[in-house]
Amino acid sequence: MNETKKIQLEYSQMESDRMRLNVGPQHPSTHGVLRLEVEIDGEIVTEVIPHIGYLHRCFEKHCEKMTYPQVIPYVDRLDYISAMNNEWPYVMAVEKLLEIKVPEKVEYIRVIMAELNRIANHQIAVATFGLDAGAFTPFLYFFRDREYILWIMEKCSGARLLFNYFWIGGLAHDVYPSFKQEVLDAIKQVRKTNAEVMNLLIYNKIFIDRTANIGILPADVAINYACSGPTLRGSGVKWDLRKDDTYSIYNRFDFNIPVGKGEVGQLGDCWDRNIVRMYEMEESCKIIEQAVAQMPDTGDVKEAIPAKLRPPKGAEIYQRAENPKGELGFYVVSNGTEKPDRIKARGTSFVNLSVLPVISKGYMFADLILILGSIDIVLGEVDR
Amino acid sequence: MGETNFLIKLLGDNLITVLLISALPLGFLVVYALLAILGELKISAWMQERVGPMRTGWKGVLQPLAEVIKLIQKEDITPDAANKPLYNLAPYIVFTGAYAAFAVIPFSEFFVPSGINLGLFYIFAVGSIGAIGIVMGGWASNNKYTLLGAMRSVAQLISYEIPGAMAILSIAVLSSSLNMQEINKAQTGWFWNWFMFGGPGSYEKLWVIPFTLGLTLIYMIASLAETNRTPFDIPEGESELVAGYHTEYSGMKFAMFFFAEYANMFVVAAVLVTAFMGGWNSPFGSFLSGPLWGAFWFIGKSFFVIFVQIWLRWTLPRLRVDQLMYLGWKILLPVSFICFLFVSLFRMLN
Amino acid sequence: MLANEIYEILKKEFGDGILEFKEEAPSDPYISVEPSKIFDICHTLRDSSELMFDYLMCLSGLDLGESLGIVYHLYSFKHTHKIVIKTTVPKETPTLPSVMHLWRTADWHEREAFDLYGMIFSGHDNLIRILLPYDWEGYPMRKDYNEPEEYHGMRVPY
Amino acid sequence: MGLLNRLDDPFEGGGIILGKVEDLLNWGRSKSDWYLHFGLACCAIEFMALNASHFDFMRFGTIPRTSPRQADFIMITGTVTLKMADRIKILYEQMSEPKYVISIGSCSNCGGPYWEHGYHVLKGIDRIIPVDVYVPGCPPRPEAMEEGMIKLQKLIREQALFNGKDRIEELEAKKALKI
Repeated sequence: MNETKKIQLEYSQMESDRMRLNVGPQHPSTHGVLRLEVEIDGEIVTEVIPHIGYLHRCFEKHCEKMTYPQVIPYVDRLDYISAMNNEWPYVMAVEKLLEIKVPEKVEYIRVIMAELNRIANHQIAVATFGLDAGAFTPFLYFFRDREYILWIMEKCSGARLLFNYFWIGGLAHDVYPSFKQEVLDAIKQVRKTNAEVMNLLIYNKIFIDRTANIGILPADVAINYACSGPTLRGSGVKWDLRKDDTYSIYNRFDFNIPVGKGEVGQLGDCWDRNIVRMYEMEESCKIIEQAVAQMPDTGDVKEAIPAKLRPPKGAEIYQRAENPKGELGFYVVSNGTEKPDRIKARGTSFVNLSVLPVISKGYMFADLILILGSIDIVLGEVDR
Repeated sequence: MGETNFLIKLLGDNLITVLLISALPLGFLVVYALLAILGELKISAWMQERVGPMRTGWKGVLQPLAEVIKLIQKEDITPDAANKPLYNLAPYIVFTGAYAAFAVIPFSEFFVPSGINLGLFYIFAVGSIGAIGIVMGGWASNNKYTLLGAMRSVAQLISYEIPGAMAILSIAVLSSSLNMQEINKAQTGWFWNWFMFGGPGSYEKLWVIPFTLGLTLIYMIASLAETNRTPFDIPEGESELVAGYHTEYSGMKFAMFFFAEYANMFVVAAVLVTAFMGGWNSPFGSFLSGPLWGAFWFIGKSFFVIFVQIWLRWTLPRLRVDQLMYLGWKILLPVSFICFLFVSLFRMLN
Repeated sequence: MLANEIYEILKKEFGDGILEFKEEAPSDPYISVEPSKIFDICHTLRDSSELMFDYLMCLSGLDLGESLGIVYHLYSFKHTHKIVIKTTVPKETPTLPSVMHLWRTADWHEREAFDLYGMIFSGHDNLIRILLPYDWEGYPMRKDYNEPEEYHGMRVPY
Repeated sequence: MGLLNRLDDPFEGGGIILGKVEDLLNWGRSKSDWYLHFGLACCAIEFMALNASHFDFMRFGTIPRTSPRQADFIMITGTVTLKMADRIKILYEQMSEPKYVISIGSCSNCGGPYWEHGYHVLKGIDRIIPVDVYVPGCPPRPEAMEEGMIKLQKLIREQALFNGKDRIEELEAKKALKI
């Protein structure tokens, strides 16, 4: 395989006509409205220039015009696949500014919801990655299971996709009586499908041929580009904010951080990034099981919600949390009124996408699509 | 000429008969294409825990008909920058290539439009016409995606024709004929007389069975590549090339491409059935054999092969273009040569 | 390492380039510095063996009324400590050195700050708009920005 | 080929036979709708869910196409920004007649939550292309999108092809919008 790569590189240095191809913004596999300007030499990609901003919805401007609780729905719409995980760092940031202590029960529900949403996100990530490789059926298996998770969230929050469920100091609603049982049932289904997809897709010979040894991201480059989440862990860096910069109650749970090991190809290739997501789903299941067992039944989820929200003037905080895609941070600056002075969202996908031109050079055009899929971006978060 | 067509026997050798003989496969093709489209929709739905089209007629059986009625009405766009004569001609050439192959396909013992002695050779010859149409359409559209799709398609077709042809050549050696009717007749009897299982013969044929089975597999894989089906659908790989060589086509011209793809699927299935699976012979000796049963078995077996093609499409991911070439030139070709060598040895020693 | 120790190290090395250190709950502790020295300070922060800030978490622009602010949130994998570096530039001449060649991730962050606030990062390879169209006028995140009436023939306000 | 190339110049007269033909043609068009596979924002995720096994959009006879030339209708699923709007106009022009537009979600209907301060958001896709069906919601449930699809099928079935008064008016309205 290395030999092939060498031939590809030698070939790409030959004198020949190059073609500029415009991939997107309307293209089936750019995961939204990303536009890539690609220079190809035959089938070999020699240059990639991402053009973003086709979904720039002025999030930061809106934050300046809204009060603190009003920002939460806009936060949802950043990474719309994992809205619960988005709300959490923002809510935590404002809670820290106001120095609110969140009730125990709320913390547990937040953990369960965030981990469920992490599973839902990884299901979409792996499903669309398979779709990029041409496998359509696993996509539908994952989407079938994702519905079970969405039903739980819908029963709790009233919405299917964008929840507005985490409020500052509490939650919008308490959970319903059969919540714990349904969560455990959903996990059982998730595990069943994961085992099936492992056979059907992940260890499929064609799939390994397609995804191993392409898009290799070395660990030092990943850190220099500030990649995080499965993109960084796929390169073998054992770093997870839930353990390394722990927040909320994650120190009470026992779970592993899966990293890429270069099992079928080189360390840090597309297959490694993908398998990390598969293993992370299992870890999330473990966390949810422990959280469900420890969660107190009584308690008011709204008791700590402040009536008046005015953080001290000049106070500012950068709060980050482990989004399914990586580190999502909110930099909140207060000016003493009920509206924030400035909120900057450090979009995970925005940062992870910036590494694409580096890791996709010298591979084939078909690989470019897979490399993009393996980074798992959401354009709402890239463009904000 | 091989067998006289039964229509000629029935109606005499006149113009009406000739027209009828050429029109019957077309009629069959239309019905078959509609069935195959419906089958593709329904089988994929069934494999993915869906229901598929439901609201067009009973359980959606009229869906392909609606598609055709819609496609006839669609606007026919010719891009400004396209090379108009080539652009307009391409779909018809692709379809002609697929339809011409029907001339030698033996539907039953008594119906083959033209029983020429070089049947298999003819199929491989006209099968390559499609590639010309594809590259014409892809180039004339003046679009980078279609050009890439067309280039890939031609490279793929040429590479996979060789192992496919080697597989068929082995059958020609075994049956000592290129006439498709003769090949079918050589396989009369129970299903172990099929060339897939070494052809007719006694116990000494046992050691050639692995090679003939291998050749069947090789032809199956090569036929998938020739019809641009997953896992070899890179010329129209949706995830990278939008829609491949037919990106710019709309309306009825697109329908022609669509139609030709399904026709090609049937042609390769028919060749596979004829060469390896006994053609119109009943698998159970003389049980259920006869003129009409022959057509039944032939079409039934072909549909089974098409079902396998659809099944694979919805199960496997897609290969990359260099891996496809690697598979074609470095694995399938040597293996097919080895199989051919042993089959020839077997033939020589007997 | 705690924030005030980092401040001591920087103060020793850069003297006047370091303006202020502030640490009061609930805010994150920060060090504010001279804008012209930012590249050298960041270079020290990244490469000195006791600091080793190899991870730029976030780079944000701010509108502070008369001036524009840039905030760097840094993190070290090796020592697991954080620091916030702040600097301000005047609105009329918002120029400061780029840190793109220290942390490649700053490339897009700086382009975004240029796009939304109009800061000029000298030394940046490719300082063009990133989110907004290339022919957009004005810097929308500035507090005094007014929405355009029309863009390419499309009405912008509701 | 392409009977509807000349929708702007329909046949005069008509009658029972043409009426029946019209029914058949409309039936075919309404039951076989290929859509342009085009996701913009949050609604696109719900749209993916609609395509999946639980809701199964292909029940309605729809097939995703990736090329605008082969699509019958386009679903605008999500926020349209000004940078994107130019592209959508081009895409719409590339589609072959007869073509339809379904606007999914508040953002493409009217700007949605970004209506007031969204300096870079187009407040309603109908400012640039004509819309046939609006589906409200932020994001709409998959059931709501199915309802929108049924509405569109009904609309196609009731269209006049040969006496085409309504259609002419519609086309003139399109012309007035200068697209």
